[in-house]
Amino acid sequence: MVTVPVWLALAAALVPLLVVAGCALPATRDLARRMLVFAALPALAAAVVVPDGTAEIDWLFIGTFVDFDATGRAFLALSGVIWTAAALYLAAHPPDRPTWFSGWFALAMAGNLALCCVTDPAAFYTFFAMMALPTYALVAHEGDRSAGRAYMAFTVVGEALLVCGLFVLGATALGIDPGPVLGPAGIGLVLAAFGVKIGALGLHGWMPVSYAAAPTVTAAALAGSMSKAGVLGLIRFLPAGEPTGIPFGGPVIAFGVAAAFYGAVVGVVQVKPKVVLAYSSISQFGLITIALGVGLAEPVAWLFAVSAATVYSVHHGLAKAALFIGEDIAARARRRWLAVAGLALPALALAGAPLASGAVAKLVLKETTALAPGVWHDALETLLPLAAVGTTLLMARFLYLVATRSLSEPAEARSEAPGTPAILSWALLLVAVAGALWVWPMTEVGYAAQKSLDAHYLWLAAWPVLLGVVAAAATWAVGDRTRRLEGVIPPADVYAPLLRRVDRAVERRDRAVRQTPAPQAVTQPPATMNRGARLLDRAGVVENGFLAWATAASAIGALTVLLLLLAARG
Amino acid sequence: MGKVTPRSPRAIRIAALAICGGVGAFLARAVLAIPETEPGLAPLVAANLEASGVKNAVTAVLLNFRGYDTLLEIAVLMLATIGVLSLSVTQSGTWDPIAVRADPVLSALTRFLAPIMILVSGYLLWAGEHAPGGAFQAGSVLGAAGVLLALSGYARPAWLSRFALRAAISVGFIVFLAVAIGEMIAGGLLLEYPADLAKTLMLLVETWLTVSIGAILVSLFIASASPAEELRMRSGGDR
Amino acid sequence: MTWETTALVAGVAAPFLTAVLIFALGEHRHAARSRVNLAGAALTGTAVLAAAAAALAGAPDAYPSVGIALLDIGFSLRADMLGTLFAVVAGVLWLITTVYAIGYMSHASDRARFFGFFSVCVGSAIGIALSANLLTFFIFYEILTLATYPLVIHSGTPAALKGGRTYLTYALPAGGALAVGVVWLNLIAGPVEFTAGGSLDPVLASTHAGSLIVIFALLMLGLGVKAALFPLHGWLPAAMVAPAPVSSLLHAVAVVKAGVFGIARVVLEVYGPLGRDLGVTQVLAVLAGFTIIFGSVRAIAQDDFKKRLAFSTIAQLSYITLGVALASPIAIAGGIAHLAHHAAMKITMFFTAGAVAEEVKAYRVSEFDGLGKRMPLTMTAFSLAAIGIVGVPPVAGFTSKWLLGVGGVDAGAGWVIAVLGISSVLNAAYFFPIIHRAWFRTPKPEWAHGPASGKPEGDMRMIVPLVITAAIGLAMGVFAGMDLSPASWAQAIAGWEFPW
Amino acid sequence: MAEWIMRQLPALIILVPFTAAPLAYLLGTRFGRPVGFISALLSQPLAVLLAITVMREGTLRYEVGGWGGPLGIDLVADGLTATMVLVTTVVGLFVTIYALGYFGDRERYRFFWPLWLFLWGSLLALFFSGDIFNLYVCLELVSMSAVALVGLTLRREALVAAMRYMLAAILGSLFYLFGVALIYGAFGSVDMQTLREIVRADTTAQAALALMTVGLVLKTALFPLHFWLPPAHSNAPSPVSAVLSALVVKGSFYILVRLWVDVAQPMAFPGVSTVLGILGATAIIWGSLQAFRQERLKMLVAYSTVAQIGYLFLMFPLVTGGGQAATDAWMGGIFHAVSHALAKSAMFLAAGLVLARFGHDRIDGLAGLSRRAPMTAMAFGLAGVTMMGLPPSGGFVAKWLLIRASIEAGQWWWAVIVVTGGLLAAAYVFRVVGPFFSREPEGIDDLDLDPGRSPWAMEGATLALAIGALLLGVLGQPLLDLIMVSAPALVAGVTP
Amino acid sequence: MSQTDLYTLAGAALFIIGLYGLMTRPHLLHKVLALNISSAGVFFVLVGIARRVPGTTPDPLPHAMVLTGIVVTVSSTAFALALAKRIYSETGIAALDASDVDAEENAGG
Repeated sequence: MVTVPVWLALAAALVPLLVVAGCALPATRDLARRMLVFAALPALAAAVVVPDGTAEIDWLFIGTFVDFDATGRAFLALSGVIWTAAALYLAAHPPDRPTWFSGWFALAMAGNLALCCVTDPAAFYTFFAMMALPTYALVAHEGDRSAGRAYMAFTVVGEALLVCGLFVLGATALGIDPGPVLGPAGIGLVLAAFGVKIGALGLHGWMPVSYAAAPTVTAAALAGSMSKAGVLGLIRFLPAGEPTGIPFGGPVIAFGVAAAFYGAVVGVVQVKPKVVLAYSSISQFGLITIALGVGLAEPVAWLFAVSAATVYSVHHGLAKAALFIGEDIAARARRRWLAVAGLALPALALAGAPLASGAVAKLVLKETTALAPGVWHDALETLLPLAAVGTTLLMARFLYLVATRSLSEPAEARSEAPGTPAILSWALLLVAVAGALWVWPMTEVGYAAQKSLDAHYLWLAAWPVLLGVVAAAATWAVGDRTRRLEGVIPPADVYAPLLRRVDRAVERRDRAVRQTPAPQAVTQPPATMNRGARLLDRAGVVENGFLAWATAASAIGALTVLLLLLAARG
Repeated sequence: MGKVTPRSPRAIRIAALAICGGVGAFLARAVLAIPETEPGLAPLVAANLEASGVKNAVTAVLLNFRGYDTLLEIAVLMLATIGVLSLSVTQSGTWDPIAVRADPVLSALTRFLAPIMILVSGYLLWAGEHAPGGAFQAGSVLGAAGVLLALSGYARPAWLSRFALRAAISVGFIVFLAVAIGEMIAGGLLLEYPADLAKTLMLLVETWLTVSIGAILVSLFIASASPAEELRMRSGGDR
Repeated sequence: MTWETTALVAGVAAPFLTAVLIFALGEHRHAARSRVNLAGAALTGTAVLAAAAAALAGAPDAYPSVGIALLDIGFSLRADMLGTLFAVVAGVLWLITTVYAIGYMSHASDRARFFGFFSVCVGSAIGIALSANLLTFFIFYEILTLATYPLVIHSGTPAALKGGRTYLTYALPAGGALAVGVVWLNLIAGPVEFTAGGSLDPVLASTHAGSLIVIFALLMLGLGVKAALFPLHGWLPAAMVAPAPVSSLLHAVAVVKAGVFGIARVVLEVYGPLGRDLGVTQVLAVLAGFTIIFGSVRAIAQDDFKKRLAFSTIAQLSYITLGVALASPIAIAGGIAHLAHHAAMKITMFFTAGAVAEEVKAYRVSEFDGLGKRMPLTMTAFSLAAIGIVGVPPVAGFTSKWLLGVGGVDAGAGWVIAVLGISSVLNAAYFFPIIHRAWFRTPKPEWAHGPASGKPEGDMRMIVPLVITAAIGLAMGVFAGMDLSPASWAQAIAGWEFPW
Repeated sequence: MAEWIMRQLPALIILVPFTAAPLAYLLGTRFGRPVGFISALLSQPLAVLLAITVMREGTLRYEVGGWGGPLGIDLVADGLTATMVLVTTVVGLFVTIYALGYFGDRERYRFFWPLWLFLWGSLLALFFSGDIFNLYVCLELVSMSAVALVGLTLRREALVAAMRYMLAAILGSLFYLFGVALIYGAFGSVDMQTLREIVRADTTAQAALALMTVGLVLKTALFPLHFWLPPAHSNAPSPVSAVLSALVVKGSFYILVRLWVDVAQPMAFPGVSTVLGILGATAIIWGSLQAFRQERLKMLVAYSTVAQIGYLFLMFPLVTGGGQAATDAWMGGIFHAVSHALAKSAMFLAAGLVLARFGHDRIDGLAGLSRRAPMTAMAFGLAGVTMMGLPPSGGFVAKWLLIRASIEAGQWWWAVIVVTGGLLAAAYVFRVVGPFFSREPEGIDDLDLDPGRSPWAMEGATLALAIGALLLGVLGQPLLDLIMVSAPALVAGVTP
Repeated sequence: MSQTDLYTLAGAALFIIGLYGLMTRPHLLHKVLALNISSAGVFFVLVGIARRVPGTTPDPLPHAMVLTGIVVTVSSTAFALALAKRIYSETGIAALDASDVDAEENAGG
């Protein structure tokens, strides 16, 4: 039996680049766009067939390490599914300038898939950038420059932070001791950098606006797969079970918790379904952050944390993608109730209702938080369920908005009925959400899945959801009084004023530039030159003195006397 | 056109006086310090006088020991002549005629004096070998004769562009060079007179020098005479 | 004369001979001149590549060299790894630029003068690269200074003449300082041959510390002008009045790189460890760091495209200076690699500037809206180069930045990381808007449907070169790990440069 | 034959032009030109032969008349002499070629050839002379032929300039002669070789040295005694200007060096070297400033000569200390004289071409020269490189040595002067060269771009000189070695 | 005060007189003559040097120098005079600097 070489994973992951090339050449455009649907399949296949292992490709970049393990496999598989689904949907409902869009789409896809296969900082950063920057085109495609700018600003800063952090890690990887200051700084930078990608609290400003402004497929890919790259990054580059990470543990957990609730609170008052989803992402990533924080604080818990983060990412990614796609389908669907019913599945899953992937994921998460040090242990015991309540509320709010959109949105928004591929992609995602974690080949997942079925855990999973549903129902019943709360917090909450100011500034500068005429090259000579000229003239007068015979002769005589004097002295 | 001021402003004169006084003082000091006993080269010259081929020490130095100086000196003379000629040509490159008043007395005198002067110059030339005299004295007398001829209209500026006069001007220097080079070809060094031929060769050189010097003096006179006339025409008798 | 030394001499002599021939051909024989020029460039390229091969064969202690006696130092050339890297960059890019220039100048006047002096500039740049000692270096350095002048003021407009004057007022005093420095150093240390790891006797650090510091200052004063080190950078934006090929090859590669290359030679191969012991390289590094930030900030404000590129160049050059000034082999490798990387990327951008100016008469960033539709190939190439400068992988710019950053950690200089991070953001701030305008803004109506039907987007003699250079820039990043890539080459050099 | 030439070499070198001169006069214009050209060609191999011989066998001594000093006069050729002879011969050749085209066979310039050949010969005689009185005669020959050449055009300015020059020159010679007389009075000899051994500090002799120095400084036009140079050099016909600036001033400078560094060194008295150095420095700065403010090209070039002469005099304060500094200063000073000779003659010849082409030499009227007369513009520019002392050029090598010398001697201020002078030179050179490239005033574009009126030979000669000056910057080492051949003890202390 | 000193001092004096004249007399003719006086002074010095050792035959070398010097001086004087003359004929002024010309005479002339 032939063994599949490991580097094949990377090769497979980069197949979408062919589509990029195809889109660039006029001749092959249409073919390339048709092939886009299959672009991620090789990667999926690789996720299945390529065995664990490492391979060095020394000629690529500054030497590249392909390292294929359970984690990478999981993320590769996730990304493969999400991108395929997104591509399917794209095939059904292409935006305007489809080739243009497909090119960037494929490029981001390639980056996202490829970064799952490498572990050395430089290569990871390379693919990370290959994913993150083209996404700008995907986000801003429908012409919302403000959102695009927000995305780009955060991304660029994130990339900068990341590269700085990776410098330190890269040096460490070469056996250089970064020292007492740079070492921690590196970890901090990496946390912050990937924090941007996963919309960690304080770095989340781009997420709501981008999700809201982006076409559905972009949002799905972003939320489902690309932001997960941040999680993978954290897994890859945080100090795995090393003491250096311990001091970061506490703060990270705190941030996670804060994000979990902040996202829920700010999310429920939003009026756009996609924004609600964005805030749910923020809060969900908070949970993942908690897991990783525990892993940092408690080196022994690192492996648990990794699998927790992985599993939760897969679960959340699939669910979130399903929600975004479903939201759009619902907008187009004739029989909307059916769509809403479909949406309920991922919504419940996210909330962590029993029998859904969420329950399993949360269980794995709990395994980790159980190892949390000191006060955190008990705190998390109580906080996680509450977070689940929050999530439930968010989902309820989301479903409510989707269901009642007709009241708020004009009908022509549902331009054309959802195409077959769109339905197909949604179905694929729903199936994945429902089934993925049950068939997952990781032992701890399987174990967790088992466990999630016995009564104790069923109840544990169920009550926050029930509580949330009740609360949601209550608010709905109260009705008008709560209506007032809608939209009190704008998307991008604390960042909203800043973004607005930046937008205005840019507008102003553009206008200014448009008005200023081309600069004139010729300039007047400065006054100093005139003074110089005057001095020169004076020098000229003096020189004329020298040229006069009398002066000259006297000079001769004077020099004679001087030299004769010297002669007489010497 | 303006008259040139007789002398510079007082300030300059005072400065000049001071400077010259200073220089003078130092020079006096210097010349007074000249050692009284330094014999110079006199003994050396005396010792080599025999070999020089002439009896007069000064002539020996001039023509033999330091003949090279003399060679260059002739060059200076010829150079000056060419310079004067170049300065006295008109823009067209020729010479204006001298306005000569026909003067019967002068021409008669000339006819009588010229041959005598030529004779005298011949004597001076021959005398130079043992007594003070020689080519320059002879040449100047010859030149004087030429000037007389010019004044009485026998010699014309047109001559200046004639090959004959050019030849007369340069023959002295050319012969001198020829002798010098000849000696080199003969196996000696520059101006190294073979002992036996020294006297003859020097006489040869001296003779032709006399001719040249005469010719030079004449042409100097003619040449520098002409533009003055031209000027007098133009500038209406300015002093 | 072995083939190595032949290649060595040919590499330097060929451009000068080309210049002579071009001058001799006169103004009107355009075809002949182009042929001569291309032949000369091709010959030069081959020769420097051969020289590089020779260097590789001889490295690190048996470099082929050739020279004649002059001022008890000698006028001598040597093919070493560091030198040939720069020589190859200059030589190969010259060939490409020649093609470009022939296209660009196809309507200009005084072409004989232009191409003649252009060849002289390239020749002296290669001479600088292959100089074996400071005297030889200085000679070529000053030839370069002078030969650039006629190119800067080529258009002959008052503005151009003014730019030329500005250029000279910076360059000539710098030359003076350099001269004094070199003479003085030569006095203290005897004939200074470039030697990996520094050629100064460590004893001098104790005996002549003061003088050596002053000399270093003088040398940096002299080299800093061409390297556009703050505050000696003022001439570069002013020199942008020059025709595009000049800005491209000279003000992005040959001239400015000559400065930083000289700094590299002095810091690495003359002072070596002494630089660190005397504390001068640290100062240099900080100055470079400041220049990086300064240049990037100034670039953001520029609406004139070439000016923006110029300030970007100012910043980027200091990456190289910073690299060699940091006491770390990795950083040195980064700096040296950037010598080649920045060359490929920045020349692409100036090519773009020229092509755009010629084709659609757009000179200011604010006129670029939707240009990507009108000149897709050009703007693709430009965008690649731009993200490379920003430091986005896999374009070469990232590779050198990566080495620099890691090197900074290695040298224990955390601030370097900060500088790199900040500059990345700033670079993005002045390049991404251009890309955005070109690709994401709605084009003028006449551009909306791309280049006129059936016609190329511009003179192909200009488009093809810039596509090639962009591809080179990309390739140098993607295949950085390959044995003969600039990055690997630089790492090899750094290995010898940094034995201490 | 061969060994005969070897034996007679110094005499032959002098005799070639001295024989040609009277012939050129005798045969008149039509034959004057070929005579001049042939003698110029003949001199080349002889000069090269001399250089090689001196390089191989050291000092050459030729006893005129076979007497030998002190009774007779010796021609002596050491490294310095050979160098000066070589540069005189080479510059002479190109000036001759240029002059062939410049004067053509116009009758009124018939006297150029004899005068020029006399000048040439007397310069060579001067460099060879081993006798201080003979030097006086040579000086007079040089001065008078030079003055005559200045006045050749018979233009008013030229005549007045010539007069000025004449008076200065004669006065200088007289000062020198007075010195010679006193020297003879003190030591009873005028033969350098003899004097070298017997001179000692002595009231008379030192006064003599002072007088000679003043005379020679006057003839060399060192600031502030430069009053005669700018008008003379700028109003002379261009080939003459070239020779005056390139060679004639170097003649008196050569004697000065001979005295102070070589023959009279034992009785040199303190202070003078400093005075000369300071005057030199002032000349550099002042001359450059004046050059910068000139309106006419030839005036600018003439003042540039005033400035460049200053560098020669920086040599004196630097040699006094002896040691390596002295060696460098010596080589630097002489080498500067050589490279300046080449470059400056190129500049004047270029200026002459400009005059011939435009009928004027107003600097502001030179716009676009680089297209109307590329070779001329190129020649001027390349010559400018040497003036600025930038590599690769003889000027660079010279300045390098001077800077090194001043650092060695611990007199760094001279180095500052040298660098500043270079920058000022750049200022006035580019003031001329800049407009070459400008297209102002409008309409220059539609000027005909034909290669130009001036015969290629003239442009070629000009360019050749400029390139020669340039090549010295890279291939100058042999010349430096030649300069050091049997150099005076003071500067030969350390051989490079 | 020996005979030599007498001659040499006289020579020095003549030299100075000539120098003074050269400095203060604007007219070209005067200048040329002044130079002649100075050279005469130098020749005096030489002659004085020639016979300073009493009793011995006079030293011929200075005499030779004087003779050569005279010829040279004569030549240069001739040339200088021709030059001055030509200047006068071209410009009407026998002086170097315009400042050496009387203004009021200008008006009359």
